[in-house]
Amino acid sequence: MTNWPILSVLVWFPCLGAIVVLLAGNVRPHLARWLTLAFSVITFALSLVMLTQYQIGPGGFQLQENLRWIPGINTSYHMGVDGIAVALIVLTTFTSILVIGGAWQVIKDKVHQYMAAMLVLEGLLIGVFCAMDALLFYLFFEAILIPMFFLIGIWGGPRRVYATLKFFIYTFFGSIFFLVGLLYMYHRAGSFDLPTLWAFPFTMQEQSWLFFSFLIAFAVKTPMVPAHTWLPDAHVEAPTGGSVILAAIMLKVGTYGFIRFSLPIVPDASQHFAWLVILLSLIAIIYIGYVALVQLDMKKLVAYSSIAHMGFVTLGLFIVYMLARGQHDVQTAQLGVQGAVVQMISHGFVSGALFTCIGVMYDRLHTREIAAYGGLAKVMPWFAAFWVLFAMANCGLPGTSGFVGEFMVILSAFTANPWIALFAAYSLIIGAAYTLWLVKRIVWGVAPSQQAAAMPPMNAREAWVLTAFAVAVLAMGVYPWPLMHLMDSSVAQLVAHVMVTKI
Amino acid sequence: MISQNLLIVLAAAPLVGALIAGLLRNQIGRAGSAGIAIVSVAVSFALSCVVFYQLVWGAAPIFNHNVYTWLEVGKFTIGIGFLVDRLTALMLVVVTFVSLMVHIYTIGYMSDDPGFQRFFAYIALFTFSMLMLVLANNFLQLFIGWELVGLVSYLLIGFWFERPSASFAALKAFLVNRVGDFGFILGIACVLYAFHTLDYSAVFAQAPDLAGRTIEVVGGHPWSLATLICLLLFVGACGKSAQVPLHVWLPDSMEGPTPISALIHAATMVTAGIFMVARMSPLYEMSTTALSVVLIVGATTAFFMGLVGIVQNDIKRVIAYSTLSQLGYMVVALGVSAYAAGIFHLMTHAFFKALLFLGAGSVIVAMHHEQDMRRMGGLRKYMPVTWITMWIGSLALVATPGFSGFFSKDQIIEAVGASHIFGSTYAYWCVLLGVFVTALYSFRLLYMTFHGKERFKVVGHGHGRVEGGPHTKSTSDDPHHAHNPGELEHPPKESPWVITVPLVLLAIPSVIIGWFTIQPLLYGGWFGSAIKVLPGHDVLAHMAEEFHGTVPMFVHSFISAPFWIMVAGFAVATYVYLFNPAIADRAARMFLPIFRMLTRKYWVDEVYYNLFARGGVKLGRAFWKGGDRAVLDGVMIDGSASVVERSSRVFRRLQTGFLYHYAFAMIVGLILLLGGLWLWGLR
Amino acid sequence: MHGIFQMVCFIAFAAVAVGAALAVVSVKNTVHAVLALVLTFFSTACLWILAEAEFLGLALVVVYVGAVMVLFLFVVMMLDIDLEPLREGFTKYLPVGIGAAVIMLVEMLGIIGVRAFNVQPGPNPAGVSNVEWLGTALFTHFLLPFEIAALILTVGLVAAVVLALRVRTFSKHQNPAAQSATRAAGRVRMVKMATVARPAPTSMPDPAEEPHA
Amino acid sequence: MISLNDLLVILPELYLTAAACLVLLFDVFIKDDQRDATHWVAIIVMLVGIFLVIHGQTPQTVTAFGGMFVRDHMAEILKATVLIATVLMFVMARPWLKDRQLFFGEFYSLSIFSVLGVMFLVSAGSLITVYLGLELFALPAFALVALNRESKLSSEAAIKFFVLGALASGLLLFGMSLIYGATGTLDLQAIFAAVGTTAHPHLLQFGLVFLVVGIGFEFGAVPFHMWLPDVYEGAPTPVAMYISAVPKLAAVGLAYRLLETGLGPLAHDWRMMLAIMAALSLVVGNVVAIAQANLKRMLAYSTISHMGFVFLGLANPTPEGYSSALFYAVCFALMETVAFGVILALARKGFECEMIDDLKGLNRRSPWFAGMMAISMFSLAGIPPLWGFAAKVLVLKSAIDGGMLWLAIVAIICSIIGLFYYLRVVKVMYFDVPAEGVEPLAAKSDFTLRWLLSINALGLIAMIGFSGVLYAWCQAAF
Amino acid sequence: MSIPLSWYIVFATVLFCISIAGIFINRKNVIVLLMCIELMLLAVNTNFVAFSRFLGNPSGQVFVFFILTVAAAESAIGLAIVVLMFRNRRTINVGEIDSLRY
Repeated sequence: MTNWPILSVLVWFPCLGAIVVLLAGNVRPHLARWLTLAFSVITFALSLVMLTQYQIGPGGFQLQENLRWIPGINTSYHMGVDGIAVALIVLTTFTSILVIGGAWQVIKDKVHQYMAAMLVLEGLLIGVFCAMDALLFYLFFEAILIPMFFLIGIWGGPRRVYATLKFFIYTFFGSIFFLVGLLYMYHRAGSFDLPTLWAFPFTMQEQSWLFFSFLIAFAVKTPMVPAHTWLPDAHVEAPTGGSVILAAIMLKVGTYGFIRFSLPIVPDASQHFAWLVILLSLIAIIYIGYVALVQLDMKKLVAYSSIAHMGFVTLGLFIVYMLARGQHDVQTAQLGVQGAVVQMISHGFVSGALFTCIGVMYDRLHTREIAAYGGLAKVMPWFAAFWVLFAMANCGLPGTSGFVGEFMVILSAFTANPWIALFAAYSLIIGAAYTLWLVKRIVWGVAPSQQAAAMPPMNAREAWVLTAFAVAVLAMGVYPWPLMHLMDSSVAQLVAHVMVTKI
Repeated sequence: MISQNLLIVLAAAPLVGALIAGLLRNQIGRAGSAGIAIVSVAVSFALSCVVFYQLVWGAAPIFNHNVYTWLEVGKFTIGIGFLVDRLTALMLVVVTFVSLMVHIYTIGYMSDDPGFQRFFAYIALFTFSMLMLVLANNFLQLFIGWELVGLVSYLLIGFWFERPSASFAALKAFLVNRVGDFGFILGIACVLYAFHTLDYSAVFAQAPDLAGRTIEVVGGHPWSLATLICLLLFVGACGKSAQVPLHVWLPDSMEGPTPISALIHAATMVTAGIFMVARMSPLYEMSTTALSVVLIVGATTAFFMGLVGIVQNDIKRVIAYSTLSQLGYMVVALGVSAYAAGIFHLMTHAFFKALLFLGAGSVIVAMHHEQDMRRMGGLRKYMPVTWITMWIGSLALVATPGFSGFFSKDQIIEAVGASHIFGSTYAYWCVLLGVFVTALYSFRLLYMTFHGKERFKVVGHGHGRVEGGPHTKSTSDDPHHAHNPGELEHPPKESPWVITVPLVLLAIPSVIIGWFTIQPLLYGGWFGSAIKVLPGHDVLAHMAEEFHGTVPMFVHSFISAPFWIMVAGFAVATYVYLFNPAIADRAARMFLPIFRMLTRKYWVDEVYYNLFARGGVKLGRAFWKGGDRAVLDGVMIDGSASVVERSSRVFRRLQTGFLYHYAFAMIVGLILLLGGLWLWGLR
Repeated sequence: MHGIFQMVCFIAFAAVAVGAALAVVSVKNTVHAVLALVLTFFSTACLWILAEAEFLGLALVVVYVGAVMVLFLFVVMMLDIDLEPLREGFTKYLPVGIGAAVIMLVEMLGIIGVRAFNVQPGPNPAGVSNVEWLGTALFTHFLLPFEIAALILTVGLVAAVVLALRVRTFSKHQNPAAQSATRAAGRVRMVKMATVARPAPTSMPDPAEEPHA
Repeated sequence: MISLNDLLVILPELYLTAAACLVLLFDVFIKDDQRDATHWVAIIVMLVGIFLVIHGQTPQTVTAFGGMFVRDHMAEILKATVLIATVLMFVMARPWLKDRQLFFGEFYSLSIFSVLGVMFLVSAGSLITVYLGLELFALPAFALVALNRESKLSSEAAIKFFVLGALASGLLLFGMSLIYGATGTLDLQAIFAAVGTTAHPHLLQFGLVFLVVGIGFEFGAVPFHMWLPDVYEGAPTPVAMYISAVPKLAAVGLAYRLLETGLGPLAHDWRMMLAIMAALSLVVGNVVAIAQANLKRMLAYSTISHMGFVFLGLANPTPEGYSSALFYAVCFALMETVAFGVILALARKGFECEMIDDLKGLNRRSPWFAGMMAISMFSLAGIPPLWGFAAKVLVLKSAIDGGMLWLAIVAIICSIIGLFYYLRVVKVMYFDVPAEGVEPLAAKSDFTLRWLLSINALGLIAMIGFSGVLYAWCQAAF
Repeated sequence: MSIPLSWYIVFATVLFCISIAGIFINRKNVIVLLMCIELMLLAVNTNFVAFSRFLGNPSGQVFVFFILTVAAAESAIGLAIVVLMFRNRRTINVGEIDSLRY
């Protein structure tokens, strides 16, 4: 163990980088790019250092930092990570590098601002995963909106203003109720410190209200049906990098919130209303699957598929009660939670990769219409190979990361209730249908136009970014054990905590 | 003792081959790709033989170890590992052998296709996937292999991706397979529920405990857990082995290059379902209901899909329907607990059906990628090797006594006859009539292709052959395809050695393998613990009492019903298709409804397409436009925003700009506060 | 007897004051309104004196009637106001206004509970005149407010001067920057005159006739 | 009897009184083209005032002049903030005033007098000092609003402000008279003591309503808010900036002095009234702001809604509630200075950067100022990690602690609505391109303005980290 | 027996209500508004005087003294603003002062 506050460094180093990049100014875009890359690579290296410092065996929250922040309301700058957070932080730093690489020459206007926004976003996202104080969590949770708002609004597509306002207000709508919930908890427990709140015995009625305040916030962020309509718009209008970050990491913030708040703080209400979340998750899987099927815009399609995939995460998290409490099957409950977390990480890679792919295509033809493309396999064979790989990962093919989480969740869902598993497993069909139909239309067949037939091949930068994604996707699919091992004790502790009723 | 490293090399060699052939395809060139793929598969084949030898004659114990941990949750782990028993070993040999043959054959078949290297990468990858499936020692790995072979199948069916029909067929195949996998994964989940483990050995050890265990899926109706598991798993088998009602993808999969049809859609992948059920025999034995379902589905497929084969004109489709029908036979065998018979038929079928497909491929190459049998005829004089090997394959297929197919299929029919479980009578009639049907379409194919008049013209442009089949719509701008169907640029000729050698090599086992394998496989308890049959179901044990060796069986067959039915089929086919083709048309007209039903494949495709594909799209559009756009976005999001905006426009009017209104507002506020105080607040 | 006389006086002055106050808000002519206000002040001053607040009563007359009201009159007369349109809408809103006023009155009287204050005045501080009484308080206890009030008066002075002074004698300056920033185009419009009469005037404007921008 | 000690207690006020007169006189002897000297003198005067206020702070409450004047921690915080806000206004106003030939010395002296009024007001220990402080604040403010004598809007705003302000102070006075009648004293602490024993509780409650109305007016809470948008729009921008920041701080002091120090035992009554006003302010302010095209007017409605938030804190009559309200008011004042500072910085001769559409494409032309404005907008909207967030959390917390969960929910729903217009400003600056033919505006590079504005804006970010310190101060004040 | 306090209070209240009604009934000119304000202050002062008298406490009357002072300053500023407005707009009609609205 070292004494230096590595988590704070992880959070604030990118933010510092953002300032440096901003100072680099608009006149030297290349300097801004390289600086940003350097900062993000160093951040990634730092996150690996953190990974090594994290001791897997004991689990729990490690590398804690605790500084007084607003003593008047008992809130502090309390950071700490468990296995789940470590995994998500590494995902964040890794993806950030790829996003920055992906935007290298694509962003031509106000490069320094774009890069700064990305770095700030990275820092804030890491902050979300580190926070062990409810208010601090909320601070990062909300602050994410600002850089994202600019990313979509400045560098986005034609309807970017509508999309970004919708995104901002929608998510703000959700989280503000969360804030009230937090304040209410403080009112009762007298602290914002998460460990205190985890231990605090809220009554059932309180838990119910708190549960819904959490649910609104995280359901919007995740997003769950019916609070999902901001996502397709935001994705469609966002620049590639924005989409990638949004899909790969920001959505996880919502489900991470479930893990940190809903499950441990209000376990009894969560148990009581688990049916609701499960129902919404299943609706997300099936309803959204059908909606994704008929999209004409690639990004929209992938965005909808993200919603469906996040349905697995919420499903995996909330069947834990049926298993752990209903059937006292801790093992399978852990399987479900573990599956949900794995799905979060996997979806980060897969959706990030898919959006990167779409970005590569968009840079060439400047349209996201599915109908404008075709015959990629002939025009850009290597790129098509990546496409197929990520598409397969998206529909959960074994050997890719997309499979692992879904598999675990379905498995544990069956034990909870076969019908849940039945509907969840329907994603095998509908997910394959929309993904592969997309692949059929754009990868196979022939190019529909001269321009589509003359798209230049991938350049080295694109190839590297996609390769990195591909390696991640495959590595996680072939050998997911290290990841699971990393999170296992934390998940076990979570499930153990969840099993104990508070009332 | 089987070494783990040996197994790793065995399994991984094709993967390495695939990766090299695929990723370095431009660096190592066509020859390099083909070479590396073939070498890698050859290594696998050799090692498979070693394993087979060690296990069968070397008295090596069953190998069951994990290579690495794949999943860890608490104390619950699932690994990637190998289970090698005799069932595995047999499958290994069959798979790698057929695969090797197909690899070699491919050199000739795909010789001038631009996707040559890609093709090798795919088939090597397929071999790897199939080996993973076969070698699995747990359900997870089984499922991984199961889906991976599906992936490669998808890629290969859509190999000629510029053809719309190919990419459509690929999509269809994958989706239908996914329906099967849907059931399969639920079955695995159910296994986990029942046993808290996914390890074969642990599950099978606990399998007897299943008896009497129930699960309440629908409230108040306890279902037998064993039945549920078996049926769910069987859904997967239906998908992969193309059993009714999930058979629709297999005929369409003929859009892929012919070697693929031989390797994947005849010999190996489609038999994965059979293998799986055989592997799960300890579970299936626990549920008679499930076995009945398996039996009925298999019998239905065996007969009715065979019927469709009679009216097909595409040479590959005929064989495809034949495959469906033969898979039905295997499933029937499983249904009557004659797992060994199923596996036996799987093996023989692998050889002769691969042979038939490769033969058909040879014909297609010769016909410049013409597949319609109505434009063939009289080919025997152009390509004798193909002609003879095709005959051998067909004879094996129709169960001519002495050929490999005879031993396997005859035993299945007998086993069905011996069985007494629910549906066995229906199944018996199906398999029996199926023999007639098989003979009919098999000989029809031979006659239409190799005998009779030549129904093609040689025009002779002098151009080389190009990639893509005749119904390539997308490449119609290509001048090579400008000529009419049925016209060839130069006369057909026998295929090169890389094609004929595999034909010959496959023809040999097609003829002889039954002679010396039936005894051990079916009656010798050869599979040992790999296949478990409850004494009550054990029809093979029953039959064993009447089995006195291959020669008596051969002799006896000439007085058995299947033989004469086959002969009848042969006679009808010979008369109709060789001597009096007009009768066929007349019959078609006479039984028009039936004929149409068969040509339209019982309208299953149409129903599925309209119900699921179009219906799904319609449903999706309704959800999207009605749900997301109208209700959620339109009413709730934009609606509330516009309400706020409108009320903003109304409320701002309160600020009239007149001082007296401002003062009045203040006074009204004062009055209201005073009134409120007066009404509620006074103490 | 003395008390009854006081009561009669109170009622009389109060009635005059209220009547005059009503006149202030209702008469048409502003000058009349100012005069009515003067009357109100007078009557009220008398009421204050009845309450033995002699100093304030007199101060009211001196300060208000003498100074403030004169200021009002001065302004009213200085501003040459057209009276006619000012009456518009008066009767239209009258019921609303009266209604609100009456409701307020009822509420106020209702809540205060007038009967509760049917009390008699306490004794005057013995031997101290109202002025002395007031003065002592003002310059001892209320010294700080007194100073603040002085500040307020200063502010009133300064503010009134700043606002109302028409021409700041000491601010008759030119802005050289503004002067040098002017350009000819802003001042002079060059118009090109046709030297010969055109045979057919067209509706199309001659671009040359466009002002230089 | 007064002693030297009394004078020491009011030293900052005493100093500022002298300084105001000094500035007034100084300006008389200054030539027009040397008016910058007045500017700098005024700023120095204010800085010294800040020093005196902060340096002279005492841990315990000190009274002077027989309880007329109270110097406590709350007063010190408010005074310091008011002075800081005024310094900011002075600095940011100069270019604007110069461009419009409004660069008078009286601007400074009147402002200082007004500030002085606020200082007396927040330190008031008696109804008389409350009233006089209020008037000393208000009268110069009326004049300042009318400062631009050629402007029709300016004089219209002034007359509205004046009439309504006078009406409000009349109502306040009426309430004071009733309270005096009920308790027999003007001293706030004495009133507090007398509330329990009074023979006329109804009179007291009745007076309370009038006081609340007066307070509501000072805050600009609905329905006593009508003056606010018109004054913001009509007043010269620096004055609007002053009006947006200073009276709110004064009002917090006013409310605390009258309601808590004086009528604390009636908290049950007045907190409901404040809550109702808070709810109305939140709804009306946020909803109406959406439809505004004028930036200053939009800020006015946003101010109304923010006053609702301050009431959220006040409606919980505990030290926590007051401290959160104080915190909010301080924070709000410093957020408003940024918003108005950018407006001032962007205005040029003959061009007021008043309409929201004037900001179109600001990020292209002047990214730094766009950034400042964005910070202030996000802060006003209460988005972390900006200071406004901390303030919002604190008031919401105290509302919930005070058992007014419903009010907190109204507040958050309204803040969602409020997000629309804050984001619209950001959207216009960052996502829109200027209309064809519109002359692009570039921020003028007045050195002090630019730097002070930057410090102010960046402070909004930095303060989230130091919220604990400030909140501790605010807590210590009650 | 002397004049009871309640009479003064009623009188002051009536005066107060008249003045307030005057403010918002008035559609005439701004000066009348200023006069109404003076009227209102008069009512307040009456209250203070009466209470002071009946409580025997000088503070109320001192307050009145200050109110009178302030009111004078206030009307000076008010009238200055009115004059200013008249110069700018040539009208002091309250019904015409609505440039700032909505």
